[in-house]
Amino acid sequence: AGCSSSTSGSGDSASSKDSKLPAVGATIYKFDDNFMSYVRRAMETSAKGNVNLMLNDSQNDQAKQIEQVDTLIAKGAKSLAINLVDPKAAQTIVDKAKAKDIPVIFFNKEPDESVLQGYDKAYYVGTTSSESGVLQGELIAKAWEANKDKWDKNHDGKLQYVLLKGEPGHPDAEARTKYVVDTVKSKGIQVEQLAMDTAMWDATKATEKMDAWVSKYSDKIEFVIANNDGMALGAISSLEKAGYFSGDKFVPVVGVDAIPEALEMIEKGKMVGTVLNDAKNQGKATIDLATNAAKGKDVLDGTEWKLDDKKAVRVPYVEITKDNIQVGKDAYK
Amino acid sequence: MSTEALKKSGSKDIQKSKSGFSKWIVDNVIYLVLLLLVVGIVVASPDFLSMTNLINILSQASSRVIIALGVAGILILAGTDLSAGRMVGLAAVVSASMLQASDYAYKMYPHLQELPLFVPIIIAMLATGLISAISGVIVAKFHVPPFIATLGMMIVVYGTSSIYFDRPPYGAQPIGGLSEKFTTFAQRGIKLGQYEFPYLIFYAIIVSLIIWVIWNKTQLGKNMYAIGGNPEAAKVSGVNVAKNIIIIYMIAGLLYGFTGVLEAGRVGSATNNTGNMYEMDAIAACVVGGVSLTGGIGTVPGIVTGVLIFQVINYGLAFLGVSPYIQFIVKGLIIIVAVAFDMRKHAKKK
Amino acid sequence: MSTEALKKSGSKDIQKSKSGFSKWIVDNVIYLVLLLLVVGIVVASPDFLSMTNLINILSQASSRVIIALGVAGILILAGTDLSAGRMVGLAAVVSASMLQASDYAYKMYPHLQELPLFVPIIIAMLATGLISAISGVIVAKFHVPPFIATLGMMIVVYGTSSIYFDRPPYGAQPIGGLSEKFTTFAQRGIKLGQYEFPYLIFYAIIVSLIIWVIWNKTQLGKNMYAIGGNPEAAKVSGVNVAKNIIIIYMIAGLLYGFTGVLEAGRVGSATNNTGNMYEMDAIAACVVGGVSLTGGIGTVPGIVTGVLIFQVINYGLAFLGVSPYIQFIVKGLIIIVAVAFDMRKHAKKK
Amino acid sequence: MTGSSTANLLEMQNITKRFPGVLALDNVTLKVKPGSVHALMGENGAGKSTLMKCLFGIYSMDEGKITFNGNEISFANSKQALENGVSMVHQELNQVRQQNVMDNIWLGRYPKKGIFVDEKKMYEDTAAIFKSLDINIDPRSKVSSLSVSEMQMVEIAKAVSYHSKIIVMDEPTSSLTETEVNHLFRIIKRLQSENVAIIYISHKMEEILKISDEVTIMRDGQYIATRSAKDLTTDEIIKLMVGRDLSQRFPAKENKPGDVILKVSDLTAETQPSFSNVSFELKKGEILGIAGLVGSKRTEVVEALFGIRALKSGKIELNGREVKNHSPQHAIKNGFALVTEERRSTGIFSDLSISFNSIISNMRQYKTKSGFLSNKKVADDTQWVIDSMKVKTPSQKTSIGSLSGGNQQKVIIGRWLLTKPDILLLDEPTRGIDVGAKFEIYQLINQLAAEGKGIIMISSEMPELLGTTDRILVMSNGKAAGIVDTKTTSQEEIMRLAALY
Ligand SMILES: Nc1ncnc2c1ncn2[C@@H]1O[C@H](COP(=O)(O)OP(=O)(O)OP(=O)(O)O)[C@@H](O)[C@H]1O
Ligand SMILES: Nc1ncnc2c1ncn2[C@@H]1O[C@H](COP(=O)(O)OP(=O)(O)OP(=O)(O)O)[C@@H](O)[C@H]1O
Ligand SMILES: OC[C@H]1O[C@@H](O)[C@H](O)[C@@H](O)[C@H]1O
Ligand SMILES: [Mg+2]
Ligand SMILES: [Mg+2]
Repeated sequence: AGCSSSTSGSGDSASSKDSKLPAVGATIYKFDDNFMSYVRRAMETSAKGNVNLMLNDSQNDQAKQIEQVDTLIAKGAKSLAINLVDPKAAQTIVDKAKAKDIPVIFFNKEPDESVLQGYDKAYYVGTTSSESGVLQGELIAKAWEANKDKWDKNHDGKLQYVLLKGEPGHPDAEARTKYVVDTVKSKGIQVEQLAMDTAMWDATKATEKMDAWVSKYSDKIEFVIANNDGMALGAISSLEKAGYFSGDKFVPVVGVDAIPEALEMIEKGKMVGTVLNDAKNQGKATIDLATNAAKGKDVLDGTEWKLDDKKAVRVPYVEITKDNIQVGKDAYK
Repeated sequence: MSTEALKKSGSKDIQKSKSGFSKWIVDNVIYLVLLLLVVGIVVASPDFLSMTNLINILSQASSRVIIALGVAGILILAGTDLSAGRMVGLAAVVSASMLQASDYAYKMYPHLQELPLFVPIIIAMLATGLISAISGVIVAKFHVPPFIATLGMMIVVYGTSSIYFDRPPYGAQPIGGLSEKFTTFAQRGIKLGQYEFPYLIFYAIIVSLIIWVIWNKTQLGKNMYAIGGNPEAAKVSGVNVAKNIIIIYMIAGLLYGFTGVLEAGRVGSATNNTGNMYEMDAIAACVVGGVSLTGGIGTVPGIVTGVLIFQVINYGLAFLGVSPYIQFIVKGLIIIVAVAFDMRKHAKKK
Repeated sequence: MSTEALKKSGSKDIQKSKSGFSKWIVDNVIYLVLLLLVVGIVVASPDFLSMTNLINILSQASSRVIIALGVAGILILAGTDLSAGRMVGLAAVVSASMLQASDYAYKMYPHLQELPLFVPIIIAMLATGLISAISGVIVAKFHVPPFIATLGMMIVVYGTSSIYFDRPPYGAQPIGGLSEKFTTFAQRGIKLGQYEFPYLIFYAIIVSLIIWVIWNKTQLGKNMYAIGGNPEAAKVSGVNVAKNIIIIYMIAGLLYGFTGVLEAGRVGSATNNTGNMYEMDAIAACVVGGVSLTGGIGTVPGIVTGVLIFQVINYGLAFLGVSPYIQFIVKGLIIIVAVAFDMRKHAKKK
Repeated sequence: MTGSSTANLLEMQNITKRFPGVLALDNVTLKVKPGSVHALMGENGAGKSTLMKCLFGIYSMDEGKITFNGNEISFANSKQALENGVSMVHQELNQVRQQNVMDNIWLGRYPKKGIFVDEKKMYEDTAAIFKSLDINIDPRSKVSSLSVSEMQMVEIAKAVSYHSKIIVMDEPTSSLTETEVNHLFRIIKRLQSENVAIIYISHKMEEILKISDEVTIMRDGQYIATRSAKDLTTDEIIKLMVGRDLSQRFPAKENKPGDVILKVSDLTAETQPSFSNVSFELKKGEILGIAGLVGSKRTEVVEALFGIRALKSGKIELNGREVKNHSPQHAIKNGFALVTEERRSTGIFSDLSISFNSIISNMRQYKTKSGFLSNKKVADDTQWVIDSMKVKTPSQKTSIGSLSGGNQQKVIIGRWLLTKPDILLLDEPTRGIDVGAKFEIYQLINQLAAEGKGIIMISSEMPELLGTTDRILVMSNGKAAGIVDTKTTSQEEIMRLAALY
């Protein structure tokens, strides 16, 4: 079964045959990122028959991505679809594209506005990094208000939380960490941070940090906030070991990404909620714009997408709880 | 000079026992380091001293002990293994994909029956055992330096497990929804009074014992030390150097495979990034535990202690709530200082 | 066999020239590997053969050559350096933070005047030079194995650059908005006809020349080879082993610093993750380029070729449009095979 | 120790040096006159090298006083020693093999032109030194391409090139041939005429008596005596060294060669230049010596017999049956054993215990039915090696690297005897070993031959070959120049054959 993926893993082998089609050069910041793998799939689906999509894996290394852009330009890409590793590096890519008059569609990670304004053929498709934090915060606030009497174990009216952070310096990790707490506070809920530590997006590391926190704070922990679902799952596995989620021992856990495993946990009541990034539409919009650009048409030509004043097509995040779990599941259809 | 002359010397006994004791200290400094670390953390936070923390640390150390023992065999051969972490990832992905609960909605093999636990475990271990044996062949027969052979293998294995992992219908999603017998195997334990001692700890103890026996009581073990100590001499002494190297790599691969299975089960899911960089921690723990990177030297208790030192640092700093960045700095410094002390045992007295 | 005996042998000239040629091939197999790779890619895709691709490959190889030459000095000492990548990151963050355009909105130092280009470059290089010299002291004076000393340093440096990077007013944000003179320095080049040859290439050439001179024409260089080849011999011949080790580490640090500056400028931004794992590629390129991990052996042209081989593989596979996961597998295999061929030069024929 | 102390160039007084668990030097005294050759003698492990390393700044002594040239000194490192007129030829070859000859000679003191090393001066100076010493080696050739004896000569030239007032030579002749030894002696005489003092360490009695003015003898880390060489005989030296009489150098032969067990015909190595068309026979209970100049490929012949070196053609018959040893494992199975020439690089496992070093070739014997090794059998066999080889060691667990060379060699021989070989190949088995140990090893060889084993022994020491063997195969430039009967041959005949091709 593994073999079939070698072609579907990259739209590229198809590309060499379709060399009459206009070429779109694309970079994904990290190929096996669980969310980006969906965006990629949506891109491949949309690209089929329309453009020759050349996909690259930037392996979470901005320098590598810059080099891939050079390669794509050398290979004659008519437009670029760039999922930045590091959003501040957008200018360098724009400079390269501008020199050859190639349009650039940034997607998923947003460059500074000034960069988009500085090149008439630069656009953005995606969300705002902060939005996932905001939505996660709203989700927490709603759930807390509804269950305060049970969940505020020490009845001090304050929400005592531990936070599992992604890789320090990663724009998503930074934004989520900041906005989730800000949002909860902005809803008038008092919070107290018991512990925060990085688990580098990694479930195993999350389990181990959680082991230590459970041992140290035990029932003082009233909420577990994770920058992504992977770490949330890791935390759950530690909590289960400590006897949570059986009987009436419970602590609410939230994540971001809405990966299938997390949906399952939400259904089982072991997770309170997560935030879905709409992969399908991000991928589709990216290819729609890039295709038009490659063909020299107006980027919105024949599509229903709209640009906001920042030359961006916004694909919203959706918060997922047990109530709208089907929305999450549909994303994997 | 000789022992005779020593016997002649008057105050020989005192001298001997004194140098004996200080030598003992110097030779066993890593155990002291471990002790000091624990004492340091306890002083900073007295509630560190609890059974729960002890169990946590031991169980976290367990899978690391197993991978470290695999890596250690190769280090003792004067080799190295950069592919260990990626092998763990491969085994994690393979075993998890075959051990998803039958009612889980996002199964990688939707039509796969639930298999007996041991089948996927064996498959995963055979896969990594075989791949690692190939590394061994590359090292032993084609004389590629282990650094390069295993670096190349690391990249190949990562590519392979990514292809296995990232494919329709669900793409690069963590492989979760593991069957209960799997999570029980890796997450549960033996209840003794109010505490549950995870099976993991027992797996680690059993593996350590087996490896101890192999290293100390079998021809393979002796040959391993001989090859690591002086490969030319080993060859002349009639050791089949290539064969033994390949077997040691294969054993390492089996251990990586087992580690991968445990990691998937322990965390409850697996991705192609599971195990990434574990080899670095494993090698470092081995060196802290007294394994010589130039080969020929290393003991099971030393390695276990090395792993424990790392785990006490990791767990202790998180427990103390040290800020993440400072954790990095402190951890780096402790490693250097611990080994600097340990090095005094090799310091040639001038 | 002694030279006398050789002189005695009758058909010496023919024999010599014959074995001379095949020996030449064997000794220079890496250059052939490079050639073969290029030929292979060209056969697969004839339009690979273009000036643009050549320039791209050379400029991509440039900063990698510089870090590789730093690492290589330490490898020749029979050491290793795992901290190189994190040092690159530190220098990138430090230099970028001091070279943001004066009108950029999110400056780390809002009130900092625009500095002359060389000031931040020097500061960044001094920082990494100093830190690397400390690694050298730990290795030379405290006899900590280089693997551990630099592993510890890698972690410490990452913590340090994270602290530097992640702070008010903007927190852990990539440092962007670099001043134009900085990006010009790292991104522009010399126009010759229709092509622009990036300055990067010239920096790499200049650094290579300087290092070549140091290694081959100065006492420091000869001492480096001697210490790597036989530290005891160096010591009893009156070489100040510790001092020379520390200087070589310091030079490596300066080169990492320069690489970091170039990376920041080339990418147009820097984060604490810049340079992560660069040391692995650098060490691998050195080994492919003929540097011996057991010390004492390595040449500048070999290392440059090693880096080029890696870059041709990376660029070529991407250019051919090989699927990313398959790229890993192919890359891993090429590394192993290339080195396996190269190893025949050391194969003792018996 | 008469004569005013001012006449001495070097005085080392009451030197004591301890290593963990070992008192290596116990109150040792050494006085050396300017322009004299002062021999330092003692059994393996007597402390000769340690004493010299204390002088040279490699070790720091625990107690004692060193006066050199009228000043009290204590060198902190070798650099200071070299700068102050003391240089040393080390017992273990200390060279950077990857570099060339002149890089090695000037290591630590390269001539400079500005900031660069002055390669031209380096070449010329090296060439000049070699010329003055009559050494014929290209200063630009890589050390790794030199023969062991050439490396040794380079080391000697290097020591001379410091223009020191005193040169320590720690077993400089261990891998030199007769002619090269004479060459070295000419160099020493010249240095002496320039008022340079030499401290000369060697186990070769003839050399000592021939070259030295005074002899200091050590035993077990202690100073025994200093005598004028004129007043000494070999027997007296031996007596002082071992503390008892050792009336003859070679034990009486008791072996009786029987039928042919090994027949070697027309052996030619695969990779040339090497040996070609070598034929000989070995009888049961016979000791067959192999003589030849260094580089005459004696080592390669025994390596080929043992399966380490590939053959192009030829036939090896054991007890009338052809055997093909493709690897040491095959060879061992067929009853061969090889004690290699380079103990450090192909013999010992330096960090590992004596026990480990004893049993490594014989592992199969210790497997119990369960497949594990039997501790008891291992311990018994180790003890057998220690007892029957008379290995001086504190325990079975001691690492072999901390034993003296002679004791290491005994363990290696013991290792091979445990495999109960029919054919024992010995390559320079007594190199660097003191008289007492040598005698024991000769006895052993004799006894093994008497038990019916076939023994082949390569040696560069003519008296040894003449004193122990039954017949001698003389190699010359890769060819068998002839086989002589030990009882009827002479040194001259062997020399003539060795130079035949
Ligand atoms: N670095 C060391 N550490 C521990 N013991 C040592 C060390 N160097 C020497 N010894 C011990 O000191 C004693 C004297 O050794 P030394 O090498 O000086 O003997 P030697 O007279 O030179 O012998 P040989 O003739 O074999 O060279 C021996 O018992 C040896 O094992
Ligand atoms: N072609 C060669 N290149 C480099 N070194 C060599 C070469 N041939 C021989 N040597 C080395 O020179 C030394 C002499 O060995 P060789 O086998 O030629 O002569 P030998 O008569 O066996 O010497 P010995 O008397 O020392 O046993 C050995 O250490 C060997 O490794
Ligand atoms: O960089 C890796 C991270 O990227 C985030 O966008 C995602 O939410 C995380 O789950 C993790 O994959
Ligand atoms: Mg509360
Ligand atoms: Mg000695």
